[in-house]
Amino acid sequence: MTESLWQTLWTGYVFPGGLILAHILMLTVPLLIAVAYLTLMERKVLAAMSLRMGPNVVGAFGLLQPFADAAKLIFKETIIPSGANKFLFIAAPCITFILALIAWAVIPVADGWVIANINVGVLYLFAISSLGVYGIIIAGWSSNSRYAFLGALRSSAQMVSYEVSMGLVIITVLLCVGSLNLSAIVNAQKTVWFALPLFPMFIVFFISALAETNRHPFDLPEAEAELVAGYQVEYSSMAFALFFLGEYANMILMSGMTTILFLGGWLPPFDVAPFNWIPGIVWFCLKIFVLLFVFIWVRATVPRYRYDQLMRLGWKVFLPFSLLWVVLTAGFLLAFDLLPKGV
Amino acid sequence: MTIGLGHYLTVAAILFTLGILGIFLNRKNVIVILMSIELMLLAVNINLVAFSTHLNDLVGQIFALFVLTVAAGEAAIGLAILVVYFRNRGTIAVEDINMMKG
Amino acid sequence: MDALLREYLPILLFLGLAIVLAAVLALLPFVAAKRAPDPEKNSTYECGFEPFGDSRKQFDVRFYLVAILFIIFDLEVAFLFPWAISLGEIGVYGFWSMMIFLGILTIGFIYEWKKGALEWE
Amino acid sequence: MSSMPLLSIVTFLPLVGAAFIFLARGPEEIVARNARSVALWTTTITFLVSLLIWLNFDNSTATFQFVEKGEWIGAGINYHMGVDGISMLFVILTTFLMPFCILASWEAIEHRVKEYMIAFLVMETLMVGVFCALDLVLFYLLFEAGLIPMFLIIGIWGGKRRIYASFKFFLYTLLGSVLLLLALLYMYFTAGTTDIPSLMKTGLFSAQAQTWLWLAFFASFAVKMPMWPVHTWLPDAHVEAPTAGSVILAAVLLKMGGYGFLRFSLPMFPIASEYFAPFVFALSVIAIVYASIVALVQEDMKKLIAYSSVAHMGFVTMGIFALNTQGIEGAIFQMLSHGIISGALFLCVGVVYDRLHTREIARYGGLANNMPKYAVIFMLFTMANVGLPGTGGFVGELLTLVGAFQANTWVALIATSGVIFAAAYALYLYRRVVFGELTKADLKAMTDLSPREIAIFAPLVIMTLWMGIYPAPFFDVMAASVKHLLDQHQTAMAAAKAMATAAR
Amino acid sequence: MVTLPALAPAYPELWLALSAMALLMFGVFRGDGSTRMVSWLAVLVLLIAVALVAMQPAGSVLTFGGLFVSDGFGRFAKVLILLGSAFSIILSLGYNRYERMERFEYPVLILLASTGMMMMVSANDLIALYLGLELQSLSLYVLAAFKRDSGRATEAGLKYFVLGALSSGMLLYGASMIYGFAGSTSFTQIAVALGGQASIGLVVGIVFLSAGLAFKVSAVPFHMWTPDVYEGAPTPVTAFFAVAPKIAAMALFVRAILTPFGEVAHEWQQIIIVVSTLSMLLGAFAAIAQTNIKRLMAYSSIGHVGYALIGLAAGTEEGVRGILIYLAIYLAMNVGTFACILCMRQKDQMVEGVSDLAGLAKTHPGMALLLAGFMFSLAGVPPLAGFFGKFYIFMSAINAGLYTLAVIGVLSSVVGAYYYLRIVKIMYFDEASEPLAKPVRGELGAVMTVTGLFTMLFFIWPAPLLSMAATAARSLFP
Repeated sequence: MTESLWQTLWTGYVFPGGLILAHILMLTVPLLIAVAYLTLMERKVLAAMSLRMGPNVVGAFGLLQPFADAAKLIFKETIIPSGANKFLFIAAPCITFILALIAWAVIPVADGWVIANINVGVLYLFAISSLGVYGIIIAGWSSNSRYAFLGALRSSAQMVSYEVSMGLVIITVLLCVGSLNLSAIVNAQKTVWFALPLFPMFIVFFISALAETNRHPFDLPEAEAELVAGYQVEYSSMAFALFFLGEYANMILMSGMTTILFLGGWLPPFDVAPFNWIPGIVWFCLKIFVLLFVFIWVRATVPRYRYDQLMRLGWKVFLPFSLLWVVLTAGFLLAFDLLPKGV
Repeated sequence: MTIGLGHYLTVAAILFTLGILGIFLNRKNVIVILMSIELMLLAVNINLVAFSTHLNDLVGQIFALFVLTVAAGEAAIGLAILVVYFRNRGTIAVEDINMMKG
Repeated sequence: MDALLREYLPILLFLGLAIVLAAVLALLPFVAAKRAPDPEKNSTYECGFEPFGDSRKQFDVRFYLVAILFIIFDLEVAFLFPWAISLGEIGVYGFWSMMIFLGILTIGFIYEWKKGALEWE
Repeated sequence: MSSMPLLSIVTFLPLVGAAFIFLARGPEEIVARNARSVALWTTTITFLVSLLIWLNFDNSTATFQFVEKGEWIGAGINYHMGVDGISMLFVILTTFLMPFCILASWEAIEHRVKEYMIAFLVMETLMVGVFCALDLVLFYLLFEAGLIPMFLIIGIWGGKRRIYASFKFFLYTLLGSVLLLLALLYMYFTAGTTDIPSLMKTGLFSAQAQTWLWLAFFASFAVKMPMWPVHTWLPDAHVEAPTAGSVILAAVLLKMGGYGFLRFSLPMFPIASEYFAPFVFALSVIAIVYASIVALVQEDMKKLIAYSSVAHMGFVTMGIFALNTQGIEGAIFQMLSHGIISGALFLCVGVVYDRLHTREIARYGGLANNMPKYAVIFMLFTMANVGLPGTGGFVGELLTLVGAFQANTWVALIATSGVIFAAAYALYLYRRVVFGELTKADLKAMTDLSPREIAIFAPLVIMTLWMGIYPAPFFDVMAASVKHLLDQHQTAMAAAKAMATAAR
Repeated sequence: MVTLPALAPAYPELWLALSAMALLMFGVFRGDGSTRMVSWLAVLVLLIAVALVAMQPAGSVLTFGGLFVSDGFGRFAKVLILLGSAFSIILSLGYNRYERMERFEYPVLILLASTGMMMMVSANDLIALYLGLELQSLSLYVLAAFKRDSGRATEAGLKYFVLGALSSGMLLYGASMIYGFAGSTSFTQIAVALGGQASIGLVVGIVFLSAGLAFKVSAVPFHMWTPDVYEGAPTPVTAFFAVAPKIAAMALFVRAILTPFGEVAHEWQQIIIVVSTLSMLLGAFAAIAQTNIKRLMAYSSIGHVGYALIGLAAGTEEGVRGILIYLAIYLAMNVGTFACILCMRQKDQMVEGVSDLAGLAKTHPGMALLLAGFMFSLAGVPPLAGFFGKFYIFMSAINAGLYTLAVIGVLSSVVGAYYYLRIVKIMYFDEASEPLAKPVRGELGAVMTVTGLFTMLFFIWPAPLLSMAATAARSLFP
C-alpha cells in the first residue's frame, strides 16, 4: 500500500515534476548566461562602432566582465529611500524579472523544444508582456520620487502605446496561421517566412519591440538629460540588477518573438542541404543573435526620439497603419481563399 | 476532493459580496470604488465561465467576453469622470463627495 | 488533474522557480553587503534639492488619456484574436462583421485624433 | 327635440365663453370689463338654454331623457349624457345660480378678473357635467376636475387664510374621492361597463362587494356633502372663499354628495344602503345637533352659515337614507332650496362684506337703521334658513322629517331639535347684525342695496317664496324617478331576502 | 457559412447608430461652432427614426439569431424614447449656449444613448439586454458630468457612475445566475426551460436582476442616486434622465420580467409589490420637504415609477397597457415641466428653488397656466392626462386583485398632490420677490405648449393612444 503510494507519487508527481524542472533549468541557465553576455556584447559592439576597445581587463577580452559586475552589485547596499513603500520597492524589480523569465515558458526554441506547448501561446505572451507595465509603475510609485514617478508614467505610457500596434501586427500573422500555438506559427512558415509577405508589419513589430523594451531610440524613460534614470533612479545593488536583467531578458525575448513570428523560428532559411543539417536550435539562436545585434546597432546609430514624437509615431502612424494592414491582409486572404481552414 | 460548479459559484459569490462591501464600506478613495466594481464584474465572469463549462455551452464565455469589454469601457469612462471631478474639487476622497445632501 | 491543467503545470513551476530566483537575488545584498543607512543617503534624488511634498500628487491628464485609449484598443485586439484564428470558418460574414466593428472603432479613433487626444505638447 | 344635443350645449356653452375670455388681450381694465360681461352673458344664455330642458322634460317617465352617447375612451367607457327627474333640477339650479355669482363678483373682484371669470365658467361646465354624466368615468372625471378651479378660486381670491383653506379643501376632497376611483374600477371589472343606467340594474354585486363599494363611495360623498366628522374643511373653505365661491360651494358643490348617494349608493348598492342606513342616521343626527350648536358660538358670519349648511345637509342624508318617498323627495327638495337659500345668505354676507371688509358679527349692529331694504331681504332668507312655512326651507325640512319618522322615530325626534337650534342661531345672527344701536361711524356710512344688488336678490326672493308656496312643479318632475328608485330598491331587497332564505 | 440576418427589424436602430457616428464626424470636423446644426440634425434623425419605427410591419419579428425582437410593445416604447430624446435635445439648445457647454457631443451622446435604449427595449436575450443597457448607461454617465467645469455636475456624474456601475454589476450577477440555472440567455428559451417553476438559484438570479433594473428605474430602495443626480446634472440632462432612460428601463423591466418569468409570477410579484409600495410612499413623503425643484422632480419621478410598477406587479396584459399609457403621459408631463424649469432665470442666472416660482402667474401667466396643468396632471387630478395614467394602472391592479396596493397607491397620490399643489400655490398665491426673466425662449415655449396641450386636452380623445397601447401590450402575451 505504502509502496504503491510512493510509486504513484514518484511516477505521478515527483518524476514528471523533476523532468519539467530540468527543462526549465535547461532553458533558464543558458538564458541568464546569455543575458550576462548580452551586456558584454552591447558594450563591445558599441565600443567597436565608436572605435573604442570596450571592456578588456577582466579575463580574456573582458569575458569575465559580467561576473565581475554581478559580484560588485551583490555586495552593494540596497538603499531604500525614506518615503518609499518598502515591500513594493523591492517587489517591483522582482516582478519585472519574473515576467521576463516566465514568458519563455511557451517559446519553442526548436521543433518540440518547448516547456509548455499550450495552444494559446500568443495570448500568453501578450498577457505577460502587458503585465510588464506593473513592475515599472510600481517601481515609480513606490520610490516616492518625482523623477522615478514621471519616468514610470512615461515608460508605461510608451509601452502600452506600442503594445496596441504590436497586437495588431500579431493579428496579421495569426490571420495567416489560424492558430495561437507558437509552434504552429513556426511550422506555417515552412514555405516562406512571414517577414517577406508581411514585411511592413515585420518592421513595425521590430520597432515596437524596441519601444516595448524601452530601448534606443525610445529610451526616454531613462534619458539622463531629462529624467536622470527614469523609474530606476532610486534603485541600487541587486534591485537595480534585477531590472537590468529583466530588461535584457526582455530584449532576448522580443528577438525570440520576432524570430518566431516573422523569421521562421528554428526553421532553416532554405529547406535544402546543407542548411537543414544544422539543428533548429542553432538557427533559432543565430536569428536571435542577429536581431540583438540590430538592437545594439540601432542604439549606436539612431538619435533618441522626443517624447511627443514617440507617442505620435505609436498612435498616429503605427496604429492606423497596422489596423489598415490587418484589414488588407484579411481581405486579401479571404478574396483569394488563402485562409487556413479547420484545426 | 474534486472542484465542482459549487466551488466556483461560492468563490464568485464571495468576490461579488466583497465588491459590494467595498463600494459601501469604503470611506477613503473613489479609486477603490472603481476597483470594487471591477471585482464585481470579475465575479460575474467567474460565474459565467463556470456555468459555461458546466453546461458545455459557449454562450457563457461569449457573455464573459462582452462583460470584459464593457467593463473596460466603463472603467475608461469612470476614470474620465473621476479626472474631471478631481480637477474641479482637488480631491477624490469619498467623504468629500457631499455637495448635494440627500 | 485533467489535460488542460497539465499543460499549464510547467508554467506554474516556472513561475515558482522565477519567484524563488528573484527573491534570492533581491535579498542577497541584505545578507552579503554591509548596511550603513543615513538620512542623507536615504532621501530621494532631487537634483541636489531638498525633496518637498508628496511626489505622487498630480500628473498630466494625458497619461490618463493614454491609459483609457489603451484599454479600448487592447480590447479590440482581444476581439481580433479569436476572429483572426477562425476567419477561415466564419468567412465573408465574419469578415464584414469585424469590418463594421473596426469601422466604428475607426470613427472613434478619428474623433480622438481631431479632438487632440493624441497630441503631446 | 332629441335632434339637438341640449345637454352638451348647456354643459359646454360656458367653456366657449371661457375661451373667448381667455383669448382677450389688451389693457387690463378693458379685459376685465369684457371678461365680466362675456361671463354674464354666457351664464345667462346657458341658463335660458337650460330652461329648454325643463320645458321639454317628460314628467311621466323615470328613464333618462335627452340622452347622448358617443365613442370616447373605448372599451365600454363612453361619452354618455342624460338627465332624469333627480338630476334635471340640479342642472337648472346650477345654471340658475351662475349669473348671480358673476354679478356678485362684479365689483368685489378687482384683480385677475380674467382668470376669475374663466375659473367660474369652467366650474359651471364641470358642475353641469357632473349632473348630466351617465358614465361613471365621465362622472368621476368631472367630479374631480371641479377641484382645480375651486382650489384656485379660494386660493387666489380668498381671504387671509386662503392657502390653508384651499389646501384643506383640495386634499380632503381628493382623499375622499380616490377611493371612489378604486370602487369604480372594481365595478368596471365586475360589471364590464361604466354605464350608469346599466349599473343601476340591480343584482350586479354581491352583498359583500356592495359593502366595500358603498363605503368607498360614501368616503367620497360624505366628504363632499359634508357629513360629520369630515365636515371640517367646509367652514374654512367658506370663510376664505370669495362670496361667489361660497355660493357655488354651498349651493352646488355640496349637492354633488347628495346627488351621488341618490344616483349611485341607493340604486347600485341597495343591500349595503339598507345595512348602513342606521349608521348614516347616526351621523346625520350628530351633524344636525352638533353643527347647530357650533353655529351658535360662531363669531364669523360665513362660518355660522357654513355650519348651518352642515346641519341642513344632515337633514338631507337623513332623508335619503329614510328610503321612502317623503324622505327622498324631501331630501332633493331640501337640497334645491338650500342651494338657493344658502347661496342667498352668502350673498347677503357679501353685501356687507363688500362695504366693511369684515365678517365679524360683533363689528356689525343696527343695520336696520340705514339699510332697510337689506334688512328685509336678509330677514327673509334667515327665516327661510330656519324653515319658516311659506319659504322653500320649510317644505324640504318637513318632508325629510316625515320620512325619518317613518323610518326611525328617535332619529326624527332628535333631528327636530335641530330645527329649534337653527331658529336660535339664525335669529341670534340676525339680531346682532341688523338690530340694535347703530353706533359705529363706519357702519353709519354704509349705503343700502344698490340696484344691481337688488337685481341679484329679486329672483332669489321669488324662487324662495315660490318653492315655499307652490312646490308642486318640483315634485312633479322628480316623482317618477323617485318612485322608480324606491321600487327598484324594494325589488332588490326582496331578491336579497329570497336569496338569504334560500341559502338557509 | 453563416447567413446574413434580416436587418429590416433593426432599421431604426441601425439608422440611429449610423447617424450618430456621421454626426460625430460632422461635428468633429466642423468644430463646436456646429453644435446648433448638429442638434437640429439630431432631432431630425430622431424623428426619422420615429417614422422608421412606425413603418415596421405589425407583429413580432425575431432577428439576429433571436437576440433582437421587434414587436408592438417595443415599437410603442421606442417611439416614446425617441420623442423624449428629441425633446431633450430641443430643450438643451438654449441652456447649453447660455451655460457655455455648447459642444456638439451633447446631441451625439443623446443619440447614442437612444440607440442603447432602443436595443434595451428590443432585447430578447440577456446579452443583448446588457449591451443595450450599457450603451445607454455609458452615454448617460458622460452626459451627467457634461458640464465639466461644474463641481455639482461632475459630482452628479461620479455618483451616477458609481451607483450605475453597481447596479449593472448586480444585474449581471443576476443574469449569470439565470443563465446558469436556466441554461440559456434567451428570454424565450428561459421561459421554456423553466416550465412553470423556478429553482432557488434562479430565484436568486431574478432577485438580482430585479434589483439591478430597479436601480435603473430608480425605485426604492435603489433610488439613492436619483435626487443627487437630478439636482447636480445640468438641467436639460436632468430632463433627459427623467424621461427617456426611465421609459426605456421601465420597458426593459417589463419585458425582462414578463417574457422569461411570466409563468412564475409568484416568485417575483411580492418583490415588485414591495418595491412599488415603497417607491410610491417615499416619492410622496420625501418630496414634501424639498426646496430645489429638480430634487423635487426626482422624488416625484420615484413616486411615478412606483405607480408604473403597480402595472408590472399585476403582471397582466392590462398591467402592461397601463404602464405604457402611464409612460406616454409621464413623458409629456415631465418634458413640459422641465421646459418650464429651464425657463427659470433671474438676473442672468439659472435658479432652481421652488420659491423662485413665486408670482409666476402674474409675470408669466401662460407659463404658469401650463406648469399648473403639469402639476395637477402629475398629481393625477382629472381630467388632465396624468389621471388617465393612474386610472389604467389602478385598473390593472384592481383586476389582478391587488386591492391593498391600489389603496396605498391612491392614498399616496393624495399625499403627493400636496407638494404639487404647493408649486401651484407658490405660482398663483404668492408674491414675487424677484420675478423670473422674460421672455421665454421660443423653442422652450413651443415644447411647453405642445406637451401642455397634450396633457390638458388628452381627455377629449384618448382612444388612439389607448388602443395603441393595448395593441402593444398584447404583443407581450402571445
